[in-house]
Amino acid sequence: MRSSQSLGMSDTRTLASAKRMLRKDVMTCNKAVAESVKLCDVDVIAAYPITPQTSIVEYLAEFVAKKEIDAEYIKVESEHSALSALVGASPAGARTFTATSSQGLILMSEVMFTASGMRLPIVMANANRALSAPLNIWNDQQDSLAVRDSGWIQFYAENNQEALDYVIQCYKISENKKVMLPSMVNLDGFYLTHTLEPTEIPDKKDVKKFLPPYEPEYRLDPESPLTFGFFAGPDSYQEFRYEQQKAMENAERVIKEAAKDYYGFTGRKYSAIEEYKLDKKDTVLLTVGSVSGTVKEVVDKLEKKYSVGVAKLRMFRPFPFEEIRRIASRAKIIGVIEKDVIIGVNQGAVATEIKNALYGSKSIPVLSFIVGLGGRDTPPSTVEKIIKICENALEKPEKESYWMDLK
Amino acid sequence: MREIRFHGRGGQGAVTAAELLAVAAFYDGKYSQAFPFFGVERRGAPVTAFARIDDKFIRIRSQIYEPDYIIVQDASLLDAVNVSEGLKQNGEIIINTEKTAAEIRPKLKLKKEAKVYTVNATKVALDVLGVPIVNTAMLGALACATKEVTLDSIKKAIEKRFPEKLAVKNIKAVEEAYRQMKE
Amino acid sequence: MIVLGEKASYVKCRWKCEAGLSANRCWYYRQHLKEVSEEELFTSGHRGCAGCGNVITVRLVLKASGKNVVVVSPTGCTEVISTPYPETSWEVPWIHANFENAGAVASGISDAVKVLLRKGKIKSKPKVIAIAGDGGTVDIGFQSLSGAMERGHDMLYICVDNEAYMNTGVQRSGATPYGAYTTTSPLGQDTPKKDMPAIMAAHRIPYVATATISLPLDFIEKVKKAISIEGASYIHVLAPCPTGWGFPGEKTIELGRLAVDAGMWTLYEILNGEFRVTYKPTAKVPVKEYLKAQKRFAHLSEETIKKIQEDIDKRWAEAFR
Amino acid sequence: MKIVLEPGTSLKNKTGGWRNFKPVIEMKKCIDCGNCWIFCPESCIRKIGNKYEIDLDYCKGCGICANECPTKAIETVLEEK
Repeated sequence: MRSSQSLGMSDTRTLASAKRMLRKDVMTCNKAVAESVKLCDVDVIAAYPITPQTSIVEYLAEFVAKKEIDAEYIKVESEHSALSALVGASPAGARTFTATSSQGLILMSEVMFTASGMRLPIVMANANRALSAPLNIWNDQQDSLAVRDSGWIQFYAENNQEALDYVIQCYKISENKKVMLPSMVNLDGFYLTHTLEPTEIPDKKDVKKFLPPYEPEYRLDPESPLTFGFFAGPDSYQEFRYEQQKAMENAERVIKEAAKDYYGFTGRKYSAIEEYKLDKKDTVLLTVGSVSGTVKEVVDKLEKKYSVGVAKLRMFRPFPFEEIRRIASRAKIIGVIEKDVIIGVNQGAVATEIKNALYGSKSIPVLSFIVGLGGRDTPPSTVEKIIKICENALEKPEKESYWMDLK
Repeated sequence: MREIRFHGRGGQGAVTAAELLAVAAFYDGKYSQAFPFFGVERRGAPVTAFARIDDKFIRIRSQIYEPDYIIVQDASLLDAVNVSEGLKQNGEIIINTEKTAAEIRPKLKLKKEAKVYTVNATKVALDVLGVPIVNTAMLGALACATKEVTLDSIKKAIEKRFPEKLAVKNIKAVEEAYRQMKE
Repeated sequence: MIVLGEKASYVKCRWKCEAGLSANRCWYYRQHLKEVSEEELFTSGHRGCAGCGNVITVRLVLKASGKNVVVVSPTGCTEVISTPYPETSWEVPWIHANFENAGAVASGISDAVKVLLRKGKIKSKPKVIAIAGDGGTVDIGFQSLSGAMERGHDMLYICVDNEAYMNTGVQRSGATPYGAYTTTSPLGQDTPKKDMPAIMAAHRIPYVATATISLPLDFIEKVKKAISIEGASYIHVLAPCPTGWGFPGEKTIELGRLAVDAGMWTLYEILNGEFRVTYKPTAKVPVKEYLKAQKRFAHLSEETIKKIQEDIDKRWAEAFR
Repeated sequence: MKIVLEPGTSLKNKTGGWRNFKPVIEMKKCIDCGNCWIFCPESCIRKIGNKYEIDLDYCKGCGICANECPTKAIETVLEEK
């Protein structure tokens, strides 16, 4: 049985599509992201092109030029300025969007902390791509995981539909007065950004109802001349960070509420973790992003042979500690499949976070499988190997981390 | 699920062909997926693109290693790339060449169940489009050889993708290649 | 209002009073100063040094602009002294983000205002003014400023030039003049001051000007002019820093005047490509007088001073042809 | 904690305590030119009619006003401590 969350399910679609005509089309993820921005009544877009994000900004430029989006599109001279422009536009009262990837994200990273610290509900799409050096334009998730501590909400999409749906939900979440944190939607470079597949575009009216116009609590307004981005000394800085942490905790609840509302008009259900064939399984393969689909296929193929299911991590910030503990409580081993590595730790960032979540609760082995760095393909055969390693480790894990397909 | 791999050279529209195929399959009421494998190479270098067609949503995201169908947009690639690598036992390979299938087969290291089709798509393209861009013609050949997509849906996909004048010509190329394959 | 343009009385006024000839003898100067807004949009209680030239700059800018503005400041003295939580000295909307992005932040505000007005989400249109130090302008903020100017957002960028990184304790910047001591140019700056207004003019924006706080009417007039112009404009204002330059706080205004009179700093504007000197000193003061008034030049040899004077003579001849 | 600051709140910070010297205006010498007012970095010289008043709560005693006064109407004297 397939999960009700996964796309393409007739049972989930009938609910919504029976009621109204939904627009469905075949498109790349970059197009889907641009379409979602169009639905969100964005006021200011500032972006700089970078492979594999570029077609997002090309589509947006076209939409703005054709007046399909009534927004100002600032063609900035760098990613740093892209986010900086939004750090100006957002407190001026604008709903804002940017998109980037890899080096661009890292160049932005200074301003990412600023945007979160100033509590600006900026939304960004990041086309996950490896970091230099060596220079590489292909997919992995080292870029977004490197900015995991910047105070941004982070979602990871498995497919084009999820990317589109997340962008819309992100505005709802970020602009919630209890949250007021920026958020980013991560889409795997090429594996999603350049992949055409059927994607449903929600009805504009529904989105408008779901996402009312942005009404900031404070605005850069001569009528009420407030100071933004002030200087805070040792006697107050720590409190501002604490409030960001609280806001991130609030986000967990707000994310659930947004998902519920979103389900109401799309029939697509979102949760922090998508569970796929997890019931009474020894091995949990924990996945992030587009590789999840491949893993599910392999699990389908091998389900008679192995006791294995999939937990797809949809959001990394806030981190769903409770859900991880619940999943772990029913499993015997967790294999984390992720496209990044913390150099010096020899594990992925997600694996270390899972261990963090399990500290003090049920202790089961957590294995870190490092795959797909710099765009190396993760074929079903690699997933099969991972399942076998996990199965063997049920007795006694040999080691904690595995660099898969290392030449 | 059907998996299709396209081999071309940069600038010949292999990625567009994969995308058009996915769109056409969608118009046929199926689920589909198309994605490129981009190198840093520019115009002229060998390029690979992939497409998948299925009755349910396609979740797998890896490259295609064991295709059901292979499209070779340029026979000169045979010397540079092992185009038939991984082709399923009874898979089909469609090659743009003046030669006959029998003539070209020895160059391909194929299992004996595999089928080879040839079409002179370059000639079709030159006749109809005036330029040697064969991607749409090869789709016509694919539609004829495999019956995985309908000709109508390919035409619809082309109409959506190209400006009218160009669409008309490309549809002609598709039809012409389809007709030639039939013969 | 100060009358812009070529009115004889006004020209006479500027040529005499602002040269530092006694204000009590010039009726025009007093009249014009009376026309300057009394409203204080930058309040007392800030943490600037006694005699701070930056703060005088901010006050003059806000007196020229009035309330209907949004001010952006990058990291620097101005930001740090004016907004330590939970207090602020600003009576206008103000925002700080980072050190190097005032140009970009201002672009974002400017375009947000544009689109929100168009969509009817806001009613009035404030002018966006960036007030940045020389480090945040000629060095680390150069790229974002260049991008903003090139894109031509409706904004005014003001560089408050005190010729070094004063916020971190006097390190050299691209705006530090030749010969000046800073903690990172201990033997004296060995390169000429970056000609930032000329670089800005090369962006072909409608308005570029230089100014100094020591000639407030000239400065205020330029700010007003820049604000009235739709599009990107740039004003580079010399603001002496008693702490960084090494002179007593009461001499801040005097030093700015000396810089102009000695030809270290020329006041001009470039309006739609047309260059115009806005102020010619009545008498040329030897540069030595300017240099010797500051500790940062105390180490200069007679030979170096001569070299600086020669350089000035050349520029003077060009400027006041 | 609010993420914005209310305007003009630095008035709470009375910087007069920074001062070693304080300015004293000799009113009969004042010609109402406005120099002291326009140049004051503390925004603490106010016009009262055609006279000027220095708010010593904020004056840091920099002495610019005295230095720029064309009639030497302002004198700086040692602050009594």
